Amino acid sequence: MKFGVVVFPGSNCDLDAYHLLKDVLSREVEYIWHQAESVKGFDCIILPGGFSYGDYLRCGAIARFSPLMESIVEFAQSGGLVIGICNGFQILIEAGLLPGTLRRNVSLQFRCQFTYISTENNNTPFTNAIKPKKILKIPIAHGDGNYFADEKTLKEMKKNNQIVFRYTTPTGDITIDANPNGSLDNIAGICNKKGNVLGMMPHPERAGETVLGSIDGLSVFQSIINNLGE
Amino acid sequence: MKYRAEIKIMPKKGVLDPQGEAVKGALKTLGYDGVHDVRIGKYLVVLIDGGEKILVENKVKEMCDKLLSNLVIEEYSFSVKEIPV
Amino acid sequence: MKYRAEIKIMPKKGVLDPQGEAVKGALKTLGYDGVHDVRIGKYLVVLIDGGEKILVENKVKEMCDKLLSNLVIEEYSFSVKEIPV
Amino acid sequence: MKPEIWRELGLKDEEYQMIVDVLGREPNYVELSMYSVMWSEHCSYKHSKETLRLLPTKGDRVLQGPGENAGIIDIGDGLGVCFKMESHNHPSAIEPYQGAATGVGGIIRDIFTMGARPVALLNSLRFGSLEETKNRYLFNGVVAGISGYGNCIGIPTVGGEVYFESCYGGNPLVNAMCVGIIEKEKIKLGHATGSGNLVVLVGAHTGRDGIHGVTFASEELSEASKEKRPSVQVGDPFMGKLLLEACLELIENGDVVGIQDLGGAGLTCATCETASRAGTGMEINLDDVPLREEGMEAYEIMISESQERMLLIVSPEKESKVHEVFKRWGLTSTTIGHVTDDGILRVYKGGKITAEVPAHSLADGAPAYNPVCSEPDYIKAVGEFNISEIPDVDDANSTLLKLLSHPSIASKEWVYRQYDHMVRTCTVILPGSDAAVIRIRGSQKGLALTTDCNSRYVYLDPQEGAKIAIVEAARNLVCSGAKPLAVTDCLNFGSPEKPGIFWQFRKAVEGISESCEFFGIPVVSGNVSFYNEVNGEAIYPTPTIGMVGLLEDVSLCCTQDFKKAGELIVLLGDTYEELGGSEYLSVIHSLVKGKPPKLDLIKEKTLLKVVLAIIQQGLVSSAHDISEGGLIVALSECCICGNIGAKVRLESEGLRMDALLFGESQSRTLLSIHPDNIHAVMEMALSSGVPFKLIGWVGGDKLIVNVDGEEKINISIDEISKNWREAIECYMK
Ligand SMILES: Nc1ncnc2c1ncn2[C@@H]1O[C@H](COP(=O)(O)OP(=O)(O)O)[C@@H](O)[C@H]1O
Ligand SMILES: [Mg+2]
Repeated sequence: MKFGVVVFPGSNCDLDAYHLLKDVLSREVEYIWHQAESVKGFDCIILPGGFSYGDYLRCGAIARFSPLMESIVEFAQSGGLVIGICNGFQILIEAGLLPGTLRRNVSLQFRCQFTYISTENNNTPFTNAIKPKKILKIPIAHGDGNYFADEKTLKEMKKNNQIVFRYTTPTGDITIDANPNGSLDNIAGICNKKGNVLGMMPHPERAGETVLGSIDGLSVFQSIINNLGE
Repeated sequence: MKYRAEIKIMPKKGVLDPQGEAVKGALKTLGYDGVHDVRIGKYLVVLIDGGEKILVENKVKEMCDKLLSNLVIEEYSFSVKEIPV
Repeated sequence: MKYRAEIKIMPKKGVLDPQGEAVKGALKTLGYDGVHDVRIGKYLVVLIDGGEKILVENKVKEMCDKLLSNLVIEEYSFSVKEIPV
Repeated sequence: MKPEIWRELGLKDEEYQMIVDVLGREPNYVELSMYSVMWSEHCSYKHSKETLRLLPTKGDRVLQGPGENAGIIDIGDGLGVCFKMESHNHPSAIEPYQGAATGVGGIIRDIFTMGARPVALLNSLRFGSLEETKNRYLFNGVVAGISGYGNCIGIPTVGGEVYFESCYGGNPLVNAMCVGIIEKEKIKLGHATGSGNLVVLVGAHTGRDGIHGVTFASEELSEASKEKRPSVQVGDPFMGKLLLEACLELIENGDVVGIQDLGGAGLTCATCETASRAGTGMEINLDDVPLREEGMEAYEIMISESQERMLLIVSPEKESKVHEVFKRWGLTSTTIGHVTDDGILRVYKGGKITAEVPAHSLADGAPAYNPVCSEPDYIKAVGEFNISEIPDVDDANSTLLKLLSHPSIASKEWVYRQYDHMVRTCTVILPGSDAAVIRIRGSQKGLALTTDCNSRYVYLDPQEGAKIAIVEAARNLVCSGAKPLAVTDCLNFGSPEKPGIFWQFRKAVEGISESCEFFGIPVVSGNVSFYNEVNGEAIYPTPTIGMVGLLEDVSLCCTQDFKKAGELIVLLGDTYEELGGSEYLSVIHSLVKGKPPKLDLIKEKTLLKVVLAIIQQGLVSSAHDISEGGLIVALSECCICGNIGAKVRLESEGLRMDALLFGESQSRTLLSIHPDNIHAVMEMALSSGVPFKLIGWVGGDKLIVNVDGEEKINISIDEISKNWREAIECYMK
C-alpha cells in the first residue's frame, strides 16, 4: 500500500503527513510534486495543509489548476481514496470534489488550538477504525475554516451521510462555544457521496504522537490502512 | 489592442459577510449611526491585450467563472475598456 | 434620505501587490497570455442614511481616511448615489 | 556637491570628507546614496560597535559568532542550532501589519542564508497602554502581520513576550527571533570568494520599496522622478517560502559558493558585504536586474529594500543548474555580474560605470564613534524611594485580580492562538509555559527557547536590569528542563547621541556581559536598534534577550502547570522586602521607582544547577520561574494552567505583606512534587545550600493562601482564570 503526499508551492504540512506515515506508522509514502503527470501506483492521495500559492485570491483556488489535479480528480472519480487536510480540504472544494465552501473564520482571525470533534459517520474508509461515540482531540490551524453550503446542498449531504466530523465540547456536546470558526452546524469534515474523498479542517497528522499532546489523529490513518487492507 | 478590465466580486445576497458585519460595527462605534449595511468584496483591475472588445469580454467572463470568483458564495460584474494608446 | 456609497480601495501605485502577482501567474498558466498586469483591491458597498448628498460624501471620505483604507499602502475612490424610494 | 545633499542623506560633513578621501574624488549621487545607507547606524553600528566588543562571544560550542547573518551553536550529533533576533520597530510603527510581517521574513532569511532549516520563531513585543485606540491598532496589526507571514511560510511561532508600558506609546518594539537547525558541514557563509564566480540575484523584482524619503528632496533627481514616492515594503510570505525551499535545496547539494539575503540597504549591502568578507571585488550590471517599475534610477535600484530577494555566488559550471532549480520553484533568477579580485564594487548601467567604490570601505569603512556617556539625572530621582511611603496591601484578593488582569501579566493566548505554533509537528511545549520546547527530528534531543527582558528594571538600573534579563531567560529555560547554551540579543534604545541614553546602553551591555561571562553563556548574534524616541522621549532601555537551551532527552521536559491533587508545593530561594520596579508598584500604586530586586549571581547559579538536576532526574511534576507579579501570581499561573487549586501557608518573617506576596525577588522557583520524591528534592536543595520551603499542596478548586495562620487569599480558580484569560481579549473586542 502506497501513500502519496502532494506538494504544491506553499504546502507546509506535507512534511508532517509524510513523517507520520513513514516514521510513526511505518508505511510506504512518497511526495508527489504538483506538476507530476499522474498519481499512478498510489493507493491513497493526501492533500496536505499549508498555504498553496499563498492562499491568494481564495484558499485553494489557484492550486486546483495544478497539472496533477486532473489526474487526482480522475483517481477520485474512479473510487481512489483522497484526503484533504486544511488547505487540502479547501483545494478539494475548489476542485469540485466536495460540496460547499470554506469562508473566513467568524473571528476574522487565524486560529491555532486543540479542538474536539465527534465522528458523525463511522462508515467511511477514513473513519471505520474510530470507535463510535469517541470524541477525538485534534488541533486546528486555519484562517478560513468556516464551512458553508446552501440549504439544498446541506440537505443532500445529510441525506447521504456526508457530514463526517463536527466540532464538539470535550464531552461531546455540539455547542456554539465548541465551534472555533463559525462553521455551519459545527461541520469540521465532510466526504463526497461515494465516501472515497474526505476533507477536514482539523489536522490528524498533528495528533499522532504522545509528545505532541494527542494520538487521536492516528485512527483516521488507521482507518485508511484497514480499508486498503494491509 | 490594450484593454483594462475592472471586475467587482461581491458576496451573494443572503450569504453572511462577517467582514462587512465587523466593519459596520466599527463604523457605528466611530459614531456613524447612519450606516445600516456594509458589504465587502474584491475589486480587480486586469490589463489585457486582445483583438476585438467582445472577444476580450468573453475572456474576462471566462476568467471570472473559472478562477476569479467562487459562484457558491460570490457574484461578479465587470466592464472592459480599451486603453487609448 | 437613503444613499448607496460604492468604494474602491486599491494598493497604491508602486506598492507591491503579491496577490495580484500570484493571480497574474495563475491566469498565464491557464493560458491567458494577453494578461500583463493584475491588481487586486477591495470593493465596499455601504448603505447609509443622511441629509444632503454633499454631507454624506464628506462622511464617506472621512470613513475611508479613518477606518476603511490604509493610506500608507492604499488609495481609494468612491461614488455616492441616492437610493430612490 | 552641495552639503545639503549629503546632509539630506544623513551623512555628517566629516563622513562625507572620509568618503572623498577614500575615493580620492567627489562621489557621484549613486555612490553617495550607497555610502549613506551602508554608513547608516542600522548597517554600520557606528555608535555601538566599540561597546559591543564587551560581549563574551567565545565558547567551545560556538560554531559561528557575531559577524555573519546569524550565530551557530554546536548541539552534538553533527548538528548546530542557528539563531538571531532582529528589530523592526520603526517600520511597524508606520504600518504595523507589513512592518511586522517583513520583520519576520527578514529574520527567516538570515537563518536559511546560513544553510540552516528554520524550525521556530519567537517575538518580543512592546506597546503603549491598551486603553488607547492607537495602541490597540498597532498591537492588532503587528500580531496579524507576524501570524500572516509566519503561518504562511510554515514555521511555527512558539514563544515570545508582550509588555504594555506607556513609554512605548508612539514607538512600539517588534523584535523577531528565528531558530534553525543545520548540519555542521553544511554551514554557508556570505562570502563572494573566487574571482570569476558569478553573482546571481533571485526572488522578487526590484521596486521602489523603502527608499529613504529624504533622497527625493535631492536636486539631482530628474523631474520625472520627483513625483515618485517611496513605498512601504510589503511582504510576500509565499515567495519567501519558495525562496527558502529553493535556496536550501541548492545549499544541500553544494551548488552555491556563497549566499546572502537582501535586507536593509538592499543590493548595495549584499554585494559589498559579500565581497568585503571575502576580500574580493564585484562587477554588477543593473540592466540585468528585474525591475517592478519603469524608469528606476541606478541609486534606486542599489538601495531599494524590496523584500524576498537573495544574492548567490555561483561557479560558472553551476550557473545553469542553479537557474533551473529556481525555475522549478517558480522563481525569477538572473546573473547580474561576477566576482573580481581588485576589491572594487563596480556598478554598470546602460553600458556605463555608474558607481565604482572599494567594497571594503562601503561595508566596513564607516567611522566608529565613542559617544559621550554620562548618568542621566532621572536615575538618582527614581532611586530615592522609601517603601514605608506606601501602605501595605489590605485586600490581597482584589490586588491579585488586578495584577492578573493587567495586560502585561495576563494570558497571551489572544496573541499566540493566532500563530500556527504546531506546524512541523515538533512543538513539545506549546506557548503558555516558561519556555517553548521543540524536539529535534531524528534524535532524543530538544531545544528550549525563550525571550525575556523586564525593561522597567533596566530603566531603573540598566546594568542590574540587563543582568536580570539574562538570568530570567536562563531560569525560564532551566524550568523547562534545558541547559542554557547561548544568547542572541536585540538592544532597543533611544538616541546614542544623548549622553544619558548612551550611558544606559553602555551599562546594559556591561550587565549582559557580566551575567553571560559568569554563566559561560556566549552571545552569538544580535541587533542594535537606536533612535527609539517620540518627540525627544526615549523608550525604556530594552535589551531583549533571546536564549536557546538544550535538552539531552526531550521527554524529560517540564511545564509550569500543577498536575495532580495531593502533590506538594515547594518554593526554592529567598524572598526579601523588594518592591522596587515591581509590577505591583506600577499597577497598584502607579509608581516606577526604587532599585530592581538585587541579583546574586552565585545564588542564581546554584539554584539553576539544582533545579535542572531535579528536573532531569524526573523528581518534579512542574516548575515555574517567579517573575512579574511575584510568588502569588506565579502560583496562580500554575493553578490556572493545571486547572486545579492549591492551599499554601507562608511565614511573613517580618516582611511586609505586599513584598511577601507580590515582590519580585530573584533566584526563586516554584515546584510541585509527588510526596514520594519530596525528600530527595529537599536533600538536593539543602545539600547545595538552596533555600527550600515546603509551602503547601495542590488540590481543590481554589487558591488559598494563609500567612502566619491568617487567611489572606481565597479565590476560586475559575475567577482567577477568568480575570487572567479574558483581560487582553476584552480590550481587543
Ligand atoms: N508574542 C508572543 N508570541 C508567542 N508566544 C508568546 C508571546 N508573548 C507571550 N507568549 C507566551 O506566553 C507565555 C507567557 O509569557 P511570559 O509571561 O513572558 O512568560 P515568562 O514570564 O515565563 O517569560 C510564554 O509561553 C510565552 O512564550
Ligand atoms: Mg519570565
